[in-house]
Amino acid sequence: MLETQNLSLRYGRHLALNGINISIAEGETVVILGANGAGKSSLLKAIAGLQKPEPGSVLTLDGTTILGTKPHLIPEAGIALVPEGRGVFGDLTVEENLLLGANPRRARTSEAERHGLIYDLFPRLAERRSQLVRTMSGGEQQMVAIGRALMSNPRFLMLDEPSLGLAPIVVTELFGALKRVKQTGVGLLLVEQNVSISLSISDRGYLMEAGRITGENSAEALKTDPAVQQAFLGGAAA
Amino acid sequence: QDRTSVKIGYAISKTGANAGGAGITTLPNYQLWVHDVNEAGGLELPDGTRLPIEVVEYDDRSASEEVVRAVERLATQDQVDFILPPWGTGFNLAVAPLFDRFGYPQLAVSAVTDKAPEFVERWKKSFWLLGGGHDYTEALAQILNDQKAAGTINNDVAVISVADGFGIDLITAARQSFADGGLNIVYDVTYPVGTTDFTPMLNEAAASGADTFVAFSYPPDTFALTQQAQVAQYNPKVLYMGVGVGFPVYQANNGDKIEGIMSLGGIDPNNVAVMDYRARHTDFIGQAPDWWGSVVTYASLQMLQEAIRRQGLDREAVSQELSTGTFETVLGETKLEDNQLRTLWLGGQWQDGVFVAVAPADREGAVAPRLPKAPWPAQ
Amino acid sequence: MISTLITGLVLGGTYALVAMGLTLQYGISRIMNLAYGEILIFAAFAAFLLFSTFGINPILGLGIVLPAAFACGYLIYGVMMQPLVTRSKKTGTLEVDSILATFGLLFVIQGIMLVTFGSNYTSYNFLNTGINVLGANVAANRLLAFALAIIIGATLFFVLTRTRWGTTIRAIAVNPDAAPLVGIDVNRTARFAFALGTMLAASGGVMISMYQTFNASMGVVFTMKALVIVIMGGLGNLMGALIAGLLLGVVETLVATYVDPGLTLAATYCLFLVVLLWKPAGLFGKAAGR
Amino acid sequence: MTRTILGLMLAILGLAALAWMPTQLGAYGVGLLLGMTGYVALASAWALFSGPTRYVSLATVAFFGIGAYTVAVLSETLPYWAVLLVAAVIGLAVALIVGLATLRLAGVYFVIFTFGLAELIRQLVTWYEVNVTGTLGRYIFLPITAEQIYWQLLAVAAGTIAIGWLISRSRLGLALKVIGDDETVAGHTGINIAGVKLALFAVSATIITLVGAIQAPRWTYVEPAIVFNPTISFLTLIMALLGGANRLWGPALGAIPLFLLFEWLSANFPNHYSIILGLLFIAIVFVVPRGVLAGIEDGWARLKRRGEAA
Amino acid sequence: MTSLLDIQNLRKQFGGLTAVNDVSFSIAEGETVALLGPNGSGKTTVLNMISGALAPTSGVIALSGEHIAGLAPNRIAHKGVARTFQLVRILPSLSVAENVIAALAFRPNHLWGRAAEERAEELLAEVGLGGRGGEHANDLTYIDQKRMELARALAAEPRLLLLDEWLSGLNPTELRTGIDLITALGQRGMTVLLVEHIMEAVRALCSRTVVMNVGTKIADGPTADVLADPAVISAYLGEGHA
Ligand SMILES: Nc1ncnc2c1ncn2[C@@H]1O[C@H](COP(=O)(O)OP(=O)(O)OP(=O)(O)O)[C@@H](O)[C@H]1O
Ligand SMILES: Nc1ncnc2c1ncn2[C@@H]1O[C@H](COP(=O)(O)OP(=O)(O)OP(=O)(O)O)[C@@H](O)[C@H]1O
Ligand SMILES: [Mg+2]
Ligand SMILES: [Mg+2]
Repeated sequence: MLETQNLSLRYGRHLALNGINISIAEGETVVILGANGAGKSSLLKAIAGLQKPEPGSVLTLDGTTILGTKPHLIPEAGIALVPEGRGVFGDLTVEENLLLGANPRRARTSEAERHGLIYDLFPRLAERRSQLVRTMSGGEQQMVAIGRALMSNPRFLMLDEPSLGLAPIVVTELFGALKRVKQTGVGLLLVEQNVSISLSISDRGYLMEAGRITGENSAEALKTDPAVQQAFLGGAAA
Repeated sequence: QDRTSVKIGYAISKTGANAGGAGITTLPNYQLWVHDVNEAGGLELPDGTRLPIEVVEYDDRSASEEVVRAVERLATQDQVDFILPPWGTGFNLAVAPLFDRFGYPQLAVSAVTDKAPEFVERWKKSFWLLGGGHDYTEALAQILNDQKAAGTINNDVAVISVADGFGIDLITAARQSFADGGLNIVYDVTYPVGTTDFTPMLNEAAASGADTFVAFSYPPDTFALTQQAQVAQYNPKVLYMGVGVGFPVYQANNGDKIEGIMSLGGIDPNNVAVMDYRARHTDFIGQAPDWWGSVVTYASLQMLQEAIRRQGLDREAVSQELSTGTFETVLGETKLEDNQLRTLWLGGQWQDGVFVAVAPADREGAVAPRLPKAPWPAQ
Repeated sequence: MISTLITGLVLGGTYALVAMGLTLQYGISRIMNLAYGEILIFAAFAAFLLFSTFGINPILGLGIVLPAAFACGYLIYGVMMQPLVTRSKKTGTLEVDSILATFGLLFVIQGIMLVTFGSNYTSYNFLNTGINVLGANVAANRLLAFALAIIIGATLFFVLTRTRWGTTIRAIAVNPDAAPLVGIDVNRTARFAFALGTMLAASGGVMISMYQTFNASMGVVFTMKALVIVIMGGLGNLMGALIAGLLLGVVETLVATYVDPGLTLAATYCLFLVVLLWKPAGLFGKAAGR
Repeated sequence: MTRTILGLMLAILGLAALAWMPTQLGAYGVGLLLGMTGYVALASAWALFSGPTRYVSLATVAFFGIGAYTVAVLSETLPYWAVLLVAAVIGLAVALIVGLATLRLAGVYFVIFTFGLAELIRQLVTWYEVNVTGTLGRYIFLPITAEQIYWQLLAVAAGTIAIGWLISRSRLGLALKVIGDDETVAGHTGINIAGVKLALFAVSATIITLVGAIQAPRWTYVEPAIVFNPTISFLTLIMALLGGANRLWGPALGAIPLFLLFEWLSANFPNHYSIILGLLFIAIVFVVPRGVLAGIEDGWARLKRRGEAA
Repeated sequence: MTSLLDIQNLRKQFGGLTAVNDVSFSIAEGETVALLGPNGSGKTTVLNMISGALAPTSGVIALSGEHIAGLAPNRIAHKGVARTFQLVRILPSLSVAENVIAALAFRPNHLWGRAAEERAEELLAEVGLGGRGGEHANDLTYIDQKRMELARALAAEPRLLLLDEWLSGLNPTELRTGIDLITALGQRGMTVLLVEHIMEAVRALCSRTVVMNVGTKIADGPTADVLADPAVISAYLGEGHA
């Protein structure tokens, strides 16, 4: 169980997160919906240890606090992040990026197996094993970022807008793949603008607005919630 | 007058590219001299009183702009009584107009230049004590011709020179002197400052068949040449190198392998004053002086000291005295001709651990050169 | 011709040895270390002192100097560089800051050396015996430096490109922000790389002290030579540094033998400039990018 | 508008005061002013190009040396003003060639390229002198006093800062900032990157050449090791960076205190100069992270805020 | 309708990889055309060649009949091509207004001083950043940076506007505003070539669509037809989207 209580984050004077309470159980998929600038990415970064929350915040994994853990130890604890803007190692090859993904000790045992899994998920990566990631297309880089995160054998995988810039067919495949990942018992925390498809694989969802959680419900309920319809699915979905 | 000391100032390269040279030939002698004088109660003035020396020293950081400004500072800000010259030909020239303008005598030691007569014309209070390139190369040509006549060596000479003021001055002079002496330069190249690998040049010199190898080199080059010539088993019958052969570290590093190596300078081993000076220097500084410029530097200071004793602190009078007077120094009786020191040892050779003077051969105290130089000991 | 080539390669070995540490420090820890040459000279003095005072020969001396250098590098990074690196996350001024700070460090180390060792030229003789390699007489000490360069170069290259650990080191060079995401402790790794670079600098210093005259003011010469080689080879690329170093050595020797020794340095700089004009990111560099 | 005029008048007044100063000072004072002004000019000229584009150049001494050497070669044959002109033209020509060649380089590759270039020029001049003219040192016996050199340098420094001011208000200034931020964007917004860089590099290099030419008569004796001393490049760079290369007065505000610091330290601590200087340097980097001028501005802003709050 | 952009047999090779392989298409004056294709099919590379960021290996790019292939980006910009970038590129040390002025000041009939400031403000208002010209570009949110980038592109008064996934990352509400903005541009007669993965936007904006796969063109025609093309479905859209 990954859980935050009263999690707040400040950039200078700007309070980007204001008392966030969320939780994800093992094997559960949770989506966070919110407008641009609502603080979704900030939340993921805070959990990944990349930003330091305000005093009084609580962040626990299976009941033990992981707040203040150095960011490089977070993957070791089983939490992986696919960040906004991908964060790949541009001057390294695909293969090397994946190798690095398995850098945390917990990932070493199942490394070879995962390699295969990822190449199955993204055959394009298998074709381009030794290409420098910097020279790949935007979508290809996104695949590398997700593949790398999966290499770390995470218990919880956080994805920040994974479908950004991906071709529709890849998005479909990706979410198919995420479904499979989910079935292996990994908890997914998803931030997506592509609301309909993300709700389709999620169990629950949170609504976020200006740094606060303003709603929480099952995915089924959210799909039909008029407020969500209005704000995120809009007439455009029709 | 309520004067309590004589202020003597100098700017010297304590850091930067020139520090290595200044730290051997110039600075230790300034320090030793000040120590000696103050030990004896100070500088003696014509009225017999003695005033201690107060030193004002600056680091010119091996930059000409700095040395120029430091001398200005000494003259106008600190208003020292006398200024000792910096190290190096270029720097001595850079400050010469200032010494002249502010009326200070300039006893330039670490400057080798054939233009000294011209400079004396231009700057009446400048003194040039280490001779010009021609002096040294003519002396060398003389030695080589003697050896050639004795059948020790052939007519061919291989010369390399460092592309810096010193090297160029000497190689230019050498071309002339050697040609005049009927010697044939078969290999003649100039290498840039900072060269560390001389193997190609040594190989070419060896291949040229010359019995004489001359390098107008700077200390790091001289050290490297010595090592690399051994590695290459290059054994010219005459091995003559530039600055550095007389440095204490040279002897320390190479032990008896230096036997027979020749260079500029040298001393008369029977001159007690020099040997005594060397002992005091070693004692006080913690290292021996070099065998060429050091003793001249010290002598120049003694001249200054004596001139002050005779004429007081009037710089005009002191300069006049330096120009015309005769002085007793560690070099023996010393008198300048046309503001230049002409009684110099122009060539020396390591013999039994002492760098003895071999040229000019007709000067009293000169030792006969031992040539050909023995090959490097087998490795 | 063969012997000229060999002489050149051996000379190049020295250059490569000197450059490899810098490529680690700059390429990986992103510290443009202007005090690099001073550290090298310091090690040279240390080797000299061990040899002349305690009679420890420089090769054994490596056993003392290298760990000490590693520790120094570790310390320097921790005390001086780490705060700058942390700060630069906000300001993005690491390059300028590291230039200015290491420029200060240069003076400090140089000053300490001047005070302790004086400004005199220092040199000693060790292993200065000729060894015949395919007809060329090569000094044993230089040959040793060459061998060391090749061994260090090859080992490090292998480690950096073929092992996970090496890949983590390169990863922090490529994208330090993303490194924590894969469990890399950026500070520790950068610090380690910097210390390793310092150690390589020291090994270069010890080797050079065996056959080259040095003094306290000479560090800059080595820093600049190393920078030229590092840049020519391609930033952060060990193989590049090795090959560029060897290349410069060979070119220098060829020019000295067949053209004019007066043009050796001109030739090396010329080669350097031409290489950059032809490949703006060095021989093995990835395409230009700032 | 009135502020501009006021500023202009203040600048002229200041300049007049500076020009008058030598009459009140001894030779050493003039020497100090001269050296300082020389570095103000060098650092400001350096920052003209390197500040906004972030192309850190170590070729300063190449141009400085070219200027000085031109004077050394021509001082006997041409009138002084013509020598300066020739020096400037040579500097400009070399800058254009170099500029064209280096346009593809970026970042540290450019830095070290320019360093290599300076060394190459020095080697070639040396080689030429040794092999062709057969001398190495040259003498400059020009009847120019330190005061005169100072005035010329003052004019150059003032001119440089004026050029910097004009550029910063012009489209060229904006173009430079854009290039410094992102060259790709610069190209796509229609900026002729090569042209802008080349123009600025040429202006900056020509000024540096002039500074070298003007300062040369101070040394009497000139040789490549003296006038192509890489320390000059490093000092210029450090001064500009320390003051803040991106601001009009930054380089000057870096050059003046640093120069005086050097002088004070070397006079008072000749033996521990290096250590103290180094430690000070490190301290400065830690205390004023973004350059002296930015530091002053920050402090000023804080004061003002406090004043407003009170 | 005359064609504004003509591309013939365009080709780009990166070492052994042919990223764009003999692509030809043209765009008429005033048209809004979509360029679609799977990730890595070469769309951005095509935009890069049109705007001059990359030189083609071979082929012809003509703007109103004038050949522009291989020209420097600034020359092409002056001929009336402006673009945005797949990953936004802002000028971080400049203010928002200056980011836009940068384009105004270097277009052929350039604006400077007062005039430029006023025009920049207008353009910023047009993209929804009215009154925010004084802020630091760095402080804008991602979406606002994208807006600013569009204003900068518009400032050049382009004849041809290239948008590389300009709408990606927007939530549905924002997407609608974005679509409206581009529609308005089209109605003013601007020619737009856009690369997008959001089919809604493509359907709403583009009368015509070109599809690439592995560097080659596989479809070109009215959007509705192209999106129903089995080849496009299997290569790009996937069955679910049909
Ligand atoms: N490093 C930072 N410094 C200052 N402010 C920041 C920083 N990162 C984010 N912010 C601000 O915090 C707020 C929340 O940003 P965040 O990136 O978390 O939003 P988001 O919901 O992920 O939006 P988007 O959908 O655009 O990615 C925004 O107003 C943003 O401007
Ligand atoms: N500089 C480069 N060097 C080598 N390969 C490159 C380079 N730039 C692009 N490529 C390759 O060319 C192909 C086309 O890339 P491009 O960026 O044009 O794709 P795209 O169609 O824009 O994809 P996406 O929708 O993912 O952005 C990709 O396979 C990419 O890896
Ligand atoms: Mg976000
Ligand atoms: Mg793309």
